[in-house]
Amino acid sequence: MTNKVINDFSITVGTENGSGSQTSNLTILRAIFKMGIPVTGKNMFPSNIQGLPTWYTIRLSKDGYTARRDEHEIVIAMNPKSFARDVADVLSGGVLFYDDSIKMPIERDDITVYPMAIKQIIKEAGIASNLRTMVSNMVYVGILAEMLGMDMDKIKTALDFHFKGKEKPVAINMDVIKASAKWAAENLEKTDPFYVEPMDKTEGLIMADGNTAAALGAIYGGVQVVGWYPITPATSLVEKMNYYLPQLRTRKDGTASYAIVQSEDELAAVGITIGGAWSGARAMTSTSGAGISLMGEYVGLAYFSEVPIVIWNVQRMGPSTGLPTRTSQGDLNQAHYLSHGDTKHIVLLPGSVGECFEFGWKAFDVAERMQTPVFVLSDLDLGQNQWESKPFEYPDAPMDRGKILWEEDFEAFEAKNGKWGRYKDVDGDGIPYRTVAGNRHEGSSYFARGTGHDPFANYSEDPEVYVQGIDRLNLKYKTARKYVPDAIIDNMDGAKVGIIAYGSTDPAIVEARDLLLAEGLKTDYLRLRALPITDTVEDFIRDHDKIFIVEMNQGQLREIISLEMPKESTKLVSSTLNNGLSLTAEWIRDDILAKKEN
Amino acid sequence: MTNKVINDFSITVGTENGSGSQTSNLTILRAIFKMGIPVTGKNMFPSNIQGLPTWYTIRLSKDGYTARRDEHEIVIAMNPKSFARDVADVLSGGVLFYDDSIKMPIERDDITVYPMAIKQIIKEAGIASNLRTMVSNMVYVGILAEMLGMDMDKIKTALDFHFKGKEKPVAINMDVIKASAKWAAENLEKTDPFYVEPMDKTEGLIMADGNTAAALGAIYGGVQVVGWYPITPATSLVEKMNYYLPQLRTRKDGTASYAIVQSEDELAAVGITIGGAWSGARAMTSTSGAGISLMGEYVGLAYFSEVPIVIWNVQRMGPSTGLPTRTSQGDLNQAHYLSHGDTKHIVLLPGSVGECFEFGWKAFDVAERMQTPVFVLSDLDLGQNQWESKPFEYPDAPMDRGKILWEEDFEAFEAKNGKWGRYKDVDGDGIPYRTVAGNRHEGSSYFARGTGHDPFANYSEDPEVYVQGIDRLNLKYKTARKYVPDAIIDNMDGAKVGIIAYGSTDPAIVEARDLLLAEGLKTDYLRLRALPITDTVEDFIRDHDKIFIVEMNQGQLREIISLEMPKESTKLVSSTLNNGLSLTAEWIRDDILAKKEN
Amino acid sequence: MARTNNIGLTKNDYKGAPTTLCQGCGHNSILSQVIAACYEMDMVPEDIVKFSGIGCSSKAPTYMLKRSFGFNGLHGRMPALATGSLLGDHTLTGVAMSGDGDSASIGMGQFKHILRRNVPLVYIVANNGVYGLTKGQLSPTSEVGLTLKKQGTNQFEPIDICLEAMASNATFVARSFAGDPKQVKTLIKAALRHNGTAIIDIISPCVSFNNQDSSVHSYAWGKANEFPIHDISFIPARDEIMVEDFEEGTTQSVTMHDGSKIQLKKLERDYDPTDRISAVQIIEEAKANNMLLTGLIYIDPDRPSLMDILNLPETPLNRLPVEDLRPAPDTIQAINAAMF
Amino acid sequence: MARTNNIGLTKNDYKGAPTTLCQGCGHNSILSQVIAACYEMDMVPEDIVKFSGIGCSSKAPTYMLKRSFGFNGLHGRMPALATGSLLGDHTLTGVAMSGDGDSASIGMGQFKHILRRNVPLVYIVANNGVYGLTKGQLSPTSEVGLTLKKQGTNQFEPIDICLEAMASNATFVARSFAGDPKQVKTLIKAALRHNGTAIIDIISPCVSFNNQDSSVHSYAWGKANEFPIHDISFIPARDEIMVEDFEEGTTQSVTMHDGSKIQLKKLERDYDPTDRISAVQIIEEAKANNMLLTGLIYIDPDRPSLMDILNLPETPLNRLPVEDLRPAPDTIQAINAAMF
Ligand SMILES: Cc1ncc(C[n+]2csc(CCOP(=O)(O)OP(=O)(O)O)c2C)c(N)n1
Ligand SMILES: Cc1ncc(C[n+]2csc(CCOP(=O)(O)OP(=O)(O)O)c2C)c(N)n1
Ligand code: SF4
Ligand code: SF4
Ligand SMILES: [Mg+2]
Ligand SMILES: [Mg+2]
Repeated sequence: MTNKVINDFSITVGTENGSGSQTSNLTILRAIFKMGIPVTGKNMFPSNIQGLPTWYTIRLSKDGYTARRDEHEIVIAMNPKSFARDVADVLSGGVLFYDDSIKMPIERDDITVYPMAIKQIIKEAGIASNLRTMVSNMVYVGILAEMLGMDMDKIKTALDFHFKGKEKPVAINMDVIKASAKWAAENLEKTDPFYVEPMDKTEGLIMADGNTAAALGAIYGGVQVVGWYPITPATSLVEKMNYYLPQLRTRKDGTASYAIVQSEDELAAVGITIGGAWSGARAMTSTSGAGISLMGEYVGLAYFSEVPIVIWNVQRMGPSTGLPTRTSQGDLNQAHYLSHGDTKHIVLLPGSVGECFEFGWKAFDVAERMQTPVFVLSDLDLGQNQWESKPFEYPDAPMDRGKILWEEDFEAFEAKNGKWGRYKDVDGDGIPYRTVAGNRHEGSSYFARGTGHDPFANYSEDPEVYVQGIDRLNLKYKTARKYVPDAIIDNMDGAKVGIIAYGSTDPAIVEARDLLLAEGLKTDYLRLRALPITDTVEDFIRDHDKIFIVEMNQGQLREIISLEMPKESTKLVSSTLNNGLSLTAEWIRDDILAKKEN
Repeated sequence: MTNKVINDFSITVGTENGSGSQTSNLTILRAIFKMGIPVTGKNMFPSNIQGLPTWYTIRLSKDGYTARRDEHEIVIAMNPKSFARDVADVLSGGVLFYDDSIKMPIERDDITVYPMAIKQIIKEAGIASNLRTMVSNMVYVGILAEMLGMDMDKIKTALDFHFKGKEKPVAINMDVIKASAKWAAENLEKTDPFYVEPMDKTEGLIMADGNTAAALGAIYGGVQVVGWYPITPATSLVEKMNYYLPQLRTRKDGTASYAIVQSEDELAAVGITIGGAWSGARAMTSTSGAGISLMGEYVGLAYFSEVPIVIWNVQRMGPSTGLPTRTSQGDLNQAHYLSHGDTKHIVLLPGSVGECFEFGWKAFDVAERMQTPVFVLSDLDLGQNQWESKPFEYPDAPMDRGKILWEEDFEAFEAKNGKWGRYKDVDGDGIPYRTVAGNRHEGSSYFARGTGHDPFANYSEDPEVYVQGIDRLNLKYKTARKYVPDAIIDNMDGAKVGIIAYGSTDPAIVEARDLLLAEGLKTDYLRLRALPITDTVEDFIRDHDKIFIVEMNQGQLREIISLEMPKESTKLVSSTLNNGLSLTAEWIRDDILAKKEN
Repeated sequence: MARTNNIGLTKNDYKGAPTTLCQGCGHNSILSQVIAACYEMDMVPEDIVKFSGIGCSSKAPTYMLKRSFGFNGLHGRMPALATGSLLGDHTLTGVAMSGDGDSASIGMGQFKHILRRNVPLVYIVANNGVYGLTKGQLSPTSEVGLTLKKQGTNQFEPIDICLEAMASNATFVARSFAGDPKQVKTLIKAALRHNGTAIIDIISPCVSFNNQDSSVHSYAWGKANEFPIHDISFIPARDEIMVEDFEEGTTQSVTMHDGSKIQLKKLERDYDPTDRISAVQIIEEAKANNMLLTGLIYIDPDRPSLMDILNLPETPLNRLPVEDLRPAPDTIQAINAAMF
Repeated sequence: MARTNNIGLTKNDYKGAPTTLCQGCGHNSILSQVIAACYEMDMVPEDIVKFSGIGCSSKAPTYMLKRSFGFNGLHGRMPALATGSLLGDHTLTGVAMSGDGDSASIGMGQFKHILRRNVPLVYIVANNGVYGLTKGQLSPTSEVGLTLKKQGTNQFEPIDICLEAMASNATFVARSFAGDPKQVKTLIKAALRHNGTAIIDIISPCVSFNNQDSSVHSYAWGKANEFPIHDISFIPARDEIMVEDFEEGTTQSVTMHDGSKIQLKKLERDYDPTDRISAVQIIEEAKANNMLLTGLIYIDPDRPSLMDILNLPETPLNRLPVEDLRPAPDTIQAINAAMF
């Protein structure tokens, strides 16, 4: 037997979707997490409800790397439909666990193979026949636990969490797990090198998905009006709001401080959102792909009439319906420019579950401050998978409601600034003062519209009035640079090469930089967190000879930056892969090395 | 009296919309045209039906310049609501004609002023009282004709045309015109220098608007299925189709070779278009602004499932509803990238009424050849105003139906290329062979979808299959460079500076180049006619030190070219104005001169 | 001195910018009746909020109630905007103006779904059977056989706004005629007090593009073929109801959410607008017989509105204090603990 | 050897890819009946074209009629795609499958407007009162009181697909139940011969998210509450109609456009599906009484379809020769002369 490999390998489980295996996989993930081992789990599922092959990959990394890996040391093969592929996928020197009722050839002599007597174990465990299918996936949890040396108490903790402390299902599942572990101890002889051992690297951390984080962030950001329409992978964002809002935002008198409407489609969803924001409520919607395309016209209206809305796009693979259960960053360009007639929008780019929470509330502050739509671009990987995270931090700043005038503000405002006009630039920053429907002050009202208007919101077709209006909008967009979350830079001493990335690729970049360092290439890293780009970004680009822009699309950020900084554009190199899977550190390393000398 | 000014000035008529003045204005325009004088007319109208100020400008240019000018030597002021402004707008040394029932001060001593006794003339002409308002606008036609020396026969010709030869209205209007001319001869003393005199510069030319030309072009291109929804300024495109199709495309048996459906909205319009094209009919839609934004999702589907549709966008001012009766080029970027998830489209850019006709048919050839949506970007100025044009030319090439397989083609195809697959790249140009619904050959059918698919149109979530598919689409887009209308270049000996422009700005560019030459600046001119850009464009850019890209938006073409040619991007200078009015040569000259040294 | 209403405002306080619609356009008479109704009901203009889509009809809100907020949204997508805005401040009274193209064509989906949600809103469809603003195309409410200049003859069955509203379980469905200003005004008054979406389909002739005498959306046709199903009057809640208030001949009285009453006097036939089945029947009948039946076709004053269902506080959302918007700092521990 | 039909095809020739829908999903039984109907009607698979939107229901076309062209379009926007495609080749028979979310929510506008145009299309709404593919949200056809796991309890009045179809003057309106395969099949056969849009609203239980016995879209509820309004049978045109063909008890027979006949046998009550008023009434009644009334609710076999109105040639548009597409060279002079 070779040297032990401890806490540093990947496990992939191949099952059928709709078979309940998700509970088993999360149990493994959570138990490992509670053992203090850095761990990450990725779900690769088909776009249907039941019966198709689906995979779940768990990566343990004692060094704390949480990006996806392409390789799996351990494969648990439960699905005859994907069996051949699953067997082939085991890394040489790795391990295959498989359901022994699958009678298919296993032609590999470079791996360890453990059959699992699933049916027999379930039967012997005395599980009532109506529950058998439900719990049969727990067998591999037990066997794996035994063979890797997982802590049974932590498994119990994971199950308690999953079943919200309900004793009966926990007990049934624990029984199966224990029986399976026992069966493994009695029937399988360990000949592989893979082990888990407790560490202390997850202490103080939580596990959460980005959509839950975003929902909670929005709740702490005071979200009030939400129009939405279900679409994978954005659905759970609002569903989590529905779950947490009653407990966090019910008023003392029992009424709701919010209104969520599942609308008939995305055109209505964004319309409701705009209406709510126009009346001064904090309003948002959440969607993906097709949903954003449908919102184009309405977003143009919000832009031109300057209504502060927040739109979450939990990105999936396009074009069109694309691969709706796969992750991508393909909508950056669209978010930046959405709608006809020369529009440009603010885009926030959360790079972690923690930032999903943070931008969840901050997006409202930016939107209301800037009086314009703000897009927040998450993705399926960030939104739906479980990530380790620092605990969510309570907002460190009071709400910024921006330049809003209520009844009591009018007198002082007009005394100082003269007659108020909805679209008048008073402060020279392009941001006017707004009133909202419901303000009862005589003279606070105005007529909002998508047509040309003057500073007093009167209809106008005058060419000069039009141009002045657009100039102010452009000035406002410049002002936004001061209000969006700034980029975060991590430098290595003596690096000449820079990497720019954003969103869910962060863990892969972090790891890739270590890999590149091992190849002798030092890199500085700027993680972009918003558009428009800030001075920080411009300086970073100017300060480096060559910049790799890593993204999961065809090079959209490189395009956007090129336009902002044409003089620097030739040193921007795209490193892109967009195949539905989150990037791996190895791929980034190889791609950057290959392009280094060009 | 100063020297005579002959055939080289502008006339602006200020009236109320819905008052029937359009007939009078067109009569003047056409009569001048028939006198052989290069002439152009621009309508500046409000976004309502009746009662608001509206202006019509006619420019006569013996040198053949047909761009809009900002200055008006002659103003005809018929509307009290815009009277003050109209008076102020007369160029110093110019002429004001006004309805003498407007009793408002005229405080100018640098112009010639002619009151027009409209009411009196109408009354004396013995016009039945129910027709008086209708024909009262003809008075200024008559007076103007007399004072400028217009040819009465040509006026009659214009009226004959307008009233499609109906004698009665022609007679009534001619009577008023003659009476008015007589009144002018008797009551007004000519003290201004402006005259029209016959020339021969319009011989062999026609006058038409771009929407009519596009409609006819599409008809000669074999248009068959049209889904559309009314929107200014695109409406008349399909309405003209409705007008001409019965006479040009009724089959011998009396049935229609086409199907036009006014749908419930633009989402349906483009859906119908895609359905028609997918069945192998030549299909198009036509819209503007908001309509395009609504089509985003469906265009993504057509792109990804590779359905050849044609979308005309007769552009108006955005963002949002913007200035719906003003012209712009603000949707270039949108057309190029429309939809989510990294899409890129072919865009044709007609620069004249003749090209509206030409691209009317050619767009189908490009779409079917490339199996992808093709946008054709016209604008309000090109689409709705009357332009001098060479006669429409019958298509100089047979229809290109692209790589389409019918029942009889299958055997030979498969013998040569193996099993057919809808998305298989057989020729290495990225363009697969398509079959269309209705093909009865067994094995010709496939299931089209917006989701991931393999070369045989089977559903696939496989990352590699996906990437291969996208790579092929990108290759196909490269291939398109060979099939789109190439740019047209006009060089001046020894010029170092280039101008790139497209669409309706062409006359202004042509004139501006002469003005620049007069200032000592020689320019070469590339008129872009399509995206993707071709080798011609790349060479032109490489060959010049500095390139001005003139457009009516915020610099969208400059952005697109910068991305294609990052190395050259710093020499691209934007010269843009987007205020709803078509560009003037003077503005372009001044802007280029101002930016020349930067 | 100008006459004032009970809250001291003149009619002028309810007016808007000068109309830019055509002279004689039915929409102008409708908007006058909105002005009159609000004036007579002593509405505080600041308590009203206006919505519209795109079209000549949708321009109307600019020409009324200048002291109210208003939003001229997108073609066919006004209902969503109104829904969101009224959620933001449900103490406002929403007044919306739409067209037949705006609501029955591009807006069909939103029209139906705002009814499903029963969002409190006076929803007027100024129905001229034509697209006015885009200069005379056929609309989904154009009758079979209608011939328009550039369009030819319509051969598709028209959509009936009221029948559509009934199919979607609307709680207030009325039809009227711009040439019958008194009825229009009364219906608007009742609609202003309805706790739900109040659809008023008003035949509103387009004098520029669809006013031939033979057209069912013309003045002439309307004048000749209007049959009111009852004589309707409205008694606001604050006016104490005395026996005398029951006008002679009143056959039915419907009590609104706020205590206001709609009184109906029988004309030719008995008609009970609280009965769904007869409402559907009478619409079908009118359709079959080519009659312009006008009046309150259906009302259900009691179905909960969206605001009721969402359990909104008395204070509107847009005025809630920050304590109601941001959970207290101590809650964050529990949330983090609830993760894993 | 496998059994064949009159044109020599086996049932297998009508099948599609293996289903990836859940075991027991109502949509699976519907698609089996489409297969059976086409097989029994001796349809040439190449003469059929399939359409759908997005949803579990909209996946169904993949699992049937593999030899036919098909287009899985956008969520809610199938009708436009089908309209265009059938205009491109109107000799094809269109079969469309949609869901309640697809047609009654995002697709409401297109659903209504394809009916207005009467585009010949078998339009099946596989109605499970829930969003299946996105995992269990409330749909506009969910009943008041329906409680779903992540969604809480529905409080909005459900949309009735058949009533909506009637309001929009549909020419073929039927309701059925996936648990009643025989009726489903017969209705599909009739729909295949209808010269217009044939709406079949089929209650199709979602076993994963909405199959509680109390739910009106469940198998249990359907089994317990289905009341066929008649016993329906279909006789294709080619089968010569003999007197004997009139099955015993036939009370009414409707002749389709192509000569096929629908025969109706009376069950509990008299019902005439060619009468609009009773159709609307029976739907309202069923609604009021919480019954799953199934059968052919309404039919008008004679109203012209879009293809009739557009005066299309016998040869489909996609096969017209180039002479029909490009006017002759000599026409261009006249056109240029007609400019100015
Ligand atoms: C998305 C979109 N498509 C088309 C238009 C153009 N448009 C403006 S108004 C209108 C129709 C208006 O008809 P209707 O609602 O009946 O109002 P009316 O003018 O007759 O009162 C159309 C098609 C638009 N503004 N937006
Ligand atoms: C524009 C758009 N929005 C949202 C979605 C996500 N989506 C896919 S299917 C579906 C609902 C399907 O429900 P239904 O039509 O009832 O079909 P079922 O799955 O219940 O058969 C939704 C919301 C989408 N595909 N496209
Ligand atoms: S065009 Fe018709 S609808 Fe529009 S304002 Fe004029 S009369 Fe009214
Ligand atoms: S989720 Fe429901 S609708 Fe979808 S396949 Fe499964 S049972 Fe059918
Ligand atoms: Mg209208
Ligand atoms: Mg459903």
